[in-house]
Amino acid sequence: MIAMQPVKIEAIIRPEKFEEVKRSLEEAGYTALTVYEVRGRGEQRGIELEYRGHRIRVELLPKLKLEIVVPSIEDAEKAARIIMEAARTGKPGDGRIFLIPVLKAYKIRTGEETP
Amino acid sequence: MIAMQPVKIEAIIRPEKFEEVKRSLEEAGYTALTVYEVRGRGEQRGIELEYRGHRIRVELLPKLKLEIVVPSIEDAEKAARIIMEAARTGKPGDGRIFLIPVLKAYKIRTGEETP
Amino acid sequence: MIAMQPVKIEAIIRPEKFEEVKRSLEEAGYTALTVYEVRGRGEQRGIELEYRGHRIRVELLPKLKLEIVVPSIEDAEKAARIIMEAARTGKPGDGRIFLIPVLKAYKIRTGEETP
Amino acid sequence: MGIDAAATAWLLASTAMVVFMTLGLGFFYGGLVRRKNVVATIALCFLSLAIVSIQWIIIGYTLSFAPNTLGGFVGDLRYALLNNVDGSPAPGTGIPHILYAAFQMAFAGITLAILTSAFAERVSLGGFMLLAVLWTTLVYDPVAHWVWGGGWLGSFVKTVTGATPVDFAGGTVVHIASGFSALALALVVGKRLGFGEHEFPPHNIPLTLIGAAILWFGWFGFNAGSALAANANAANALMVTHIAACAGALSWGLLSWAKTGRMGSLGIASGAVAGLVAITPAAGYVGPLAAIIIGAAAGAACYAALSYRLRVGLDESLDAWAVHGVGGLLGAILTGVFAEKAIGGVAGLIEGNPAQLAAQVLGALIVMAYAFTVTYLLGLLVDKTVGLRVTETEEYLGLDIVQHGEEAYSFGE
Amino acid sequence: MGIDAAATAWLLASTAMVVFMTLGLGFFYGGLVRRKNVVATIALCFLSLAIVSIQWIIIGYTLSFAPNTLGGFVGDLRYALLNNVDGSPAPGTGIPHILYAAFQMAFAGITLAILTSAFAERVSLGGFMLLAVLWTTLVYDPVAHWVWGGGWLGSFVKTVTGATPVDFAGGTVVHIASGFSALALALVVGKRLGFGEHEFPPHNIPLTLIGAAILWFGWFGFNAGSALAANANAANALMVTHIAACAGALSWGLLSWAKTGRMGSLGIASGAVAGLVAITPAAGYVGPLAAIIIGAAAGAACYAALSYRLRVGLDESLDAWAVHGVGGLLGAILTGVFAEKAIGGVAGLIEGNPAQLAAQVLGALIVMAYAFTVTYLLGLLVDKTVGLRVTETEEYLGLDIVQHGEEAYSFGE
Amino acid sequence: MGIDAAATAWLLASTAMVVFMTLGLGFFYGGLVRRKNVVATIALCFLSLAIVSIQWIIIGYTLSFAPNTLGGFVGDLRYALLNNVDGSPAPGTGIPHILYAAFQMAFAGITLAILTSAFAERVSLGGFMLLAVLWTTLVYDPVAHWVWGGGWLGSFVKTVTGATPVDFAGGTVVHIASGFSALALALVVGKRLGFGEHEFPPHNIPLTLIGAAILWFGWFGFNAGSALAANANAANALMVTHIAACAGALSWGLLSWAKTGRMGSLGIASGAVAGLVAITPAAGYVGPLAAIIIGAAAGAACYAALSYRLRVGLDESLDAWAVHGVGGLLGAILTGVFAEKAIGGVAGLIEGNPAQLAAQVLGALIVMAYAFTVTYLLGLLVDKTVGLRVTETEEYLGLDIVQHGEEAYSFGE
Ligand SMILES: Nc1ncnc2c1ncn2[C@@H]1O[C@H](COP(=O)(O)OP(=O)(O)O)[C@@H](O)[C@H]1O
Ligand SMILES: Nc1ncnc2c1ncn2[C@@H]1O[C@H](COP(=O)(O)OP(=O)(O)O)[C@@H](O)[C@H]1O
Ligand SMILES: Nc1ncnc2c1ncn2[C@@H]1O[C@H](COP(=O)(O)OP(=O)(O)O)[C@@H](O)[C@H]1O
Repeated sequence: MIAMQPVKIEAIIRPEKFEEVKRSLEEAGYTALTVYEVRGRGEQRGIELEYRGHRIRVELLPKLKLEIVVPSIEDAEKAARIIMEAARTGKPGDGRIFLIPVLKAYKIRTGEETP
Repeated sequence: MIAMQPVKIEAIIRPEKFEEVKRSLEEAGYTALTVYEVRGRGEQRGIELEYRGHRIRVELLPKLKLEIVVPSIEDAEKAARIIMEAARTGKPGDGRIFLIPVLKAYKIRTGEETP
Repeated sequence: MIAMQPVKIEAIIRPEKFEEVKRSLEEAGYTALTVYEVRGRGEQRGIELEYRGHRIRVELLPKLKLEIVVPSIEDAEKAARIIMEAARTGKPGDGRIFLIPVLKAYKIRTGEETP
Repeated sequence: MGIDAAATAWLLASTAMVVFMTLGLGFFYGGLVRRKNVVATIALCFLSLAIVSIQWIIIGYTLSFAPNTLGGFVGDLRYALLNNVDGSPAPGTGIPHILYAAFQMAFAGITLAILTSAFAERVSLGGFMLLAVLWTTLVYDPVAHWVWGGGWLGSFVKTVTGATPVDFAGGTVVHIASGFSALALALVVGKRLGFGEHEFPPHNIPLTLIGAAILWFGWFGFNAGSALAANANAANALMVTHIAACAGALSWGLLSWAKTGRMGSLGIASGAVAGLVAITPAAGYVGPLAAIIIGAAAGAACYAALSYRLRVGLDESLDAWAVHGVGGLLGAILTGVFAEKAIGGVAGLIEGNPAQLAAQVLGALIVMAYAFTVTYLLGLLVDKTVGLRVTETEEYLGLDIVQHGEEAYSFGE
Repeated sequence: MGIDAAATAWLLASTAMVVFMTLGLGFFYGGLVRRKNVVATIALCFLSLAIVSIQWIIIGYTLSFAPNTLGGFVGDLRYALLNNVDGSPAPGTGIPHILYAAFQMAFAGITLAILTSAFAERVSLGGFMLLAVLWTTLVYDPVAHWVWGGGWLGSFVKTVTGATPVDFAGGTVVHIASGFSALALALVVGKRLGFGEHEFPPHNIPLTLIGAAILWFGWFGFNAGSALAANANAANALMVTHIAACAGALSWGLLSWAKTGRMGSLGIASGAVAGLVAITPAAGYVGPLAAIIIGAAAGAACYAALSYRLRVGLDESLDAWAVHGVGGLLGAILTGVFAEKAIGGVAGLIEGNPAQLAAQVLGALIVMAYAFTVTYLLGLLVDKTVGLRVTETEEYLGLDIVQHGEEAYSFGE
Repeated sequence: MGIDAAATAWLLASTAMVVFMTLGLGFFYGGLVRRKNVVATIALCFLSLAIVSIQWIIIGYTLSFAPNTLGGFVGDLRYALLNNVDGSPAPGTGIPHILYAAFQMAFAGITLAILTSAFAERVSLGGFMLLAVLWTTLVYDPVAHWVWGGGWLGSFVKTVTGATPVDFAGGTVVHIASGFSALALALVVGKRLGFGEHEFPPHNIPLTLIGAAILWFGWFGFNAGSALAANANAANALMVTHIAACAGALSWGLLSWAKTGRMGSLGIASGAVAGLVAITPAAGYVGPLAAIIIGAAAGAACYAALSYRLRVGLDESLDAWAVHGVGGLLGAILTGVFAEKAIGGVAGLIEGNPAQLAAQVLGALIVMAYAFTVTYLLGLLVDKTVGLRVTETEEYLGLDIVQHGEEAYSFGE
């Protein structure tokens, strides 16, 4: 896998942090992105709380998943750092980022392969 | 690609099997997951039926897509087996599992790279 | 990465082009697919327009994301071409296609690994 | 009696409100099913109203409300095709006969709509339409005749118990009949695929609550309209109807809170409906304090009935039995307990008239048994002939796409 | 005549119901469009009501209902700003004049709301607001005056055919006028981007069915309120209104079932509306059996009209023409066929009075031609000046975000 | 006076309509919150109605409407448990006493429901239920007594200003009381987590618009029902109510269009509600032209109040204060300006009676101060005892899942 292989960043974040993440990415020059609603749980298996003497576990919490394809692993690492800064609250549930290799990328409008 | 590279499991399953799959994974120690609603068709192109003398094809059926990132391909294969056991009905439409390589994984809360 | 490694095509397209894309893929023998609703912006950061003397930027536009796993990179490139032909309008916002490597693929109904 | 214009004004509004309820029930039920069956569920209520209304003016009204024939089993045919039903006052009332027929039509419509609970998410449209005509003709119309049309039941019960059963706005005719018919049909049609194996979460609770709001609103027409006049009796009916709904909502809500730590909005809404159901037979006979008790008792009893149904694994899917059947039965009985002579001319147990209670119980049981039995047989008949249930594949795909060719919520755009 | 309190009670309720219908139409239409235009579609109905109501009390009521001026083209200005419209009985009625004006106001409001079908998902808000004022002043008000306000049409048609056309609750004034105006505007404004190339599936069918339920409910106020009294005539109107809705629902539903194997809920709901439209002019003149025929015929005719529209590729997007235009025309004509002297004092063809049929046809055609032509010209005028359609980009993005700055359903949380 | 059957007919309908409004408010509010709190938001309105209604028949009605005790602070206990409240005419009216109590009950119910705006998305269910009982008993009931029940306020204000304040349908009792109480509670309970940091977009605008439509419809019962008769006064109230709603919708809509380039449907709907609120005290006293001014002024003032609230970062979340508080205050004052002797027997500033204006202002201020202060104290009391707000974690998860155990929209199927 050579350095200039494009990479896809998949970031699962808190919905309320999305605007901040988007803004931070934009300032760093990463404007393109795809986003959708997901649900998830991490290693804590969601949140457990006591309500009126009953234990309640809420397992699947709403999150947003961002996908951003960038031209290189360096870019991906940089963007990941930016996302982490903007999305962090320090509390459980802040989410994860995964970097996925991309073999090829195309732009539909022009039909060309892009880096 | 070395053995301890993390792997993302993508499983497309019947919605009504989700609870069972989640439970089975949990019992095997895989608690973290991300899930969202998708639609899909497999090689059968959905389901065709005859209704009141009219042939109807329902192409896109609702499915759930699970994503689970695990530390290694061995884990991924094990989790895939677990998902398959829990999600199987034996009838068309049971779904597919794909294992996708992950270059790096981060935990947003701590900012650290995770295996 | 050997040639017969399966590949996942991820295509982000205009919703109104979905039927056309689906039909074209089908004609070429690619029937299976998974699809879901996403939102996104490209490098243009969405669309800016002037309305009643106020500048409006609509950043996140609704798109559909298709995922198709095919047995080889050749297949993937062929399918990508087909999608691009069907999804193109030539205007900004036509979308992107990414090819992602797949390590393994399973069919849940049979439990077998598929190419 | 000539035409009473004020009564007519109120009954015009009431009729509109009861029609609205029937459609509103579709949203109440529709929110409770899975996304793939919401259109079908609402459509059943629209179709119930449409089918029954046409049947009603052809034959249903006369079977229900014409003078006795067949020993008081049904009415004779003098009002068939609404013959002799015109603008002159309906017998014994101050409203035009055609308005009385319209008001009663809406009751017949909603009764069928209620029982669609039984086979939600799996009924075949053709089977339903056949059943609709048979059921309204052979179950609803006779029962309405017995209770309201001067049929055999009243004098029979009077002979046995010494009192005539009363049913102000349809606790027996509408709610016991539909609730126990739903029970019978649930047994005939069987459980939904996967029932007992995985959850069937309601797909859109706000939609159900919209339905509940419409039901609550329309019920004022249902109950206070049943006074057939704009008078103190109607006013009392309106007050007690509302109070019973409130008491039912609180009782179901608080009980489930105590038991589970959470107070589901569906419990609040179902409790309100339970209270409304139970006050229905009583609305013209009891006062507001009795209404609190009746409503609260209904909330508790229907909650218990629902829990019981789930425990025994019965898929009477949207709880027509637990809420309308049990609530209606309770209401019929409590009417015999709390009826006050000063309010509606009938004394109940508390005023020292146990005969009335006996009459209420007997009347209710007869209707319950008749509705259950005949509906069970009709269900079997339809099932064995045109079929009452879709195939497994159709059920898996969902009725909306298979039978209606529609998806409730669009995908893509 | 003094004030008739019972009539007033019913008309107060009826007016509220017709206002509710107008807002409800927003949900009926709103569920049919794509997600990106639902807010805009509902807003058009709210705005129609608001704009027309203000126009109505300033000038609309007097143009419509004051004594003739300009040779009976419109009314004179004696009621401008609701001058001389107070609590004393409206001429020829037993209800307060101000209530009569309010009831009629709601009719004017809904008529404009209906025609927003024509340019759904692409109309410019500014253009619409200008058109709203022009259209209600130059089309609705004159037509209302001709048919209900004593304008030239009645006596002209009477001279030609020997009978005076009747329109009980607005088959001509409301439905033909809005339906054929919608046709004209659809021609002016042109197809939606992509129409004919890809599907435009309704984005939220339950929302449309909520709208349908409100329409059905409100229509009782619309039609039975048009009796302007709480009497046998109102009762008859209510009955036939409901029956026509039921027959329309079943006829459209069953026809589409026969043709396609599926019975769409939108077909059931549209059939009900078609039945309601067609019975509107007839409601005070025909009986329940005629209502079955009128409703069923309307369901079939409007279904055929809709299919025809789709076949020829006309983007009159939400079918005001196919349902209101065609249904209203059919109803106007069938009123001339089925009118019974005993019911509303007018005899139709069946009772041997072909002149009435001729009068109905002529009256309807005149209004149809006037509404179509003037609306077409008004549409052009607005389009050439402030513009009636948004830009391609705006249309692509959706009216909700562009014109209203809103997204109907939130994303993210 | 005996029973006036026509008045009774109208009040039966009106009461049903006001109950429907209260439930409808749940949808109005429910669409504005985030997906995770919609069930809870709707449930608060259902519970408000249920709790207040039970309280009302036990103690609320008598505190509000029985003859003075405690120097006119509240009524005495003669009507406790609805003792002595039966089918005979309510004092000074032609409707059954029990109907009058029911009509007023619905007003008490909606007043509490309005103020749930203050703590939307963060209130603890138990705290709310306790507050509900305290608030309706210690704030609503006294205020209703002062303004409508013959309490001290009228004669006090008359002594001071020379005129008696009037409040036709509850501008002061319902809207000022709930709006300023909401302000107090918002201060007690504090901002939602994240308020001011990120957006809280409404999760379902069509749901809010359904609520708005129901409010608009029900308001006719609210205002025109307050005439307590089916007469010219009711007719006038209906007309001006509608006109003020239209003017408010247009004024808010056009102002926001001018300022932002977009005309939000929520602005249109909120403007309509603002107009409805402001006309409420005036509906029996002013004519349609004044209604345009009152409605338009309310649209503008409430829009400004909302903008101000956002600017200062106050999380009175669903704008009970900006719309009901400010709109009610404005309406109370403008009633003193525009009242016409010929319409409701009261002359305002324009007819040369500045005393009336002074009386309106003083009356409104007293109620405003009382409601704000006592509610603030009650809020503190509840907060310090059982707690008025959920924990941060509960708030983060959403009230629906935590308190109601429900998800509004299903996931998966
Ligand atoms: N191993 C994983 N695979 C897939 N998704 C994950 C994984 N771990 C976390 N996620 C996603 O990230 C979200 C937040 O995770 P995390 O911050 O770890 O939550 P928590 O702190 O509650 O364990 C989860 O809801 C889930 O959607
Ligand atoms: N090659 C593929 N690429 C992407 N998604 C697929 C593929 N094959 C199947 N799927 C997904 O899995 C779901 C179930 O597929 P499958 O079990 O193969 O269905 P069937 O048995 O009807 O062919 C499909 O609806 C689709 O979402
Ligand atoms: N680099 C990227 N990473 C992830 N998604 C992208 C990327 N670029 C584009 N997309 C997706 O493709 C969609 C269309 O992109 P594109 O055609 O580039 O839009 P535009 O022409 O407006 O820049 C976007 O809305 C987004 O969902």
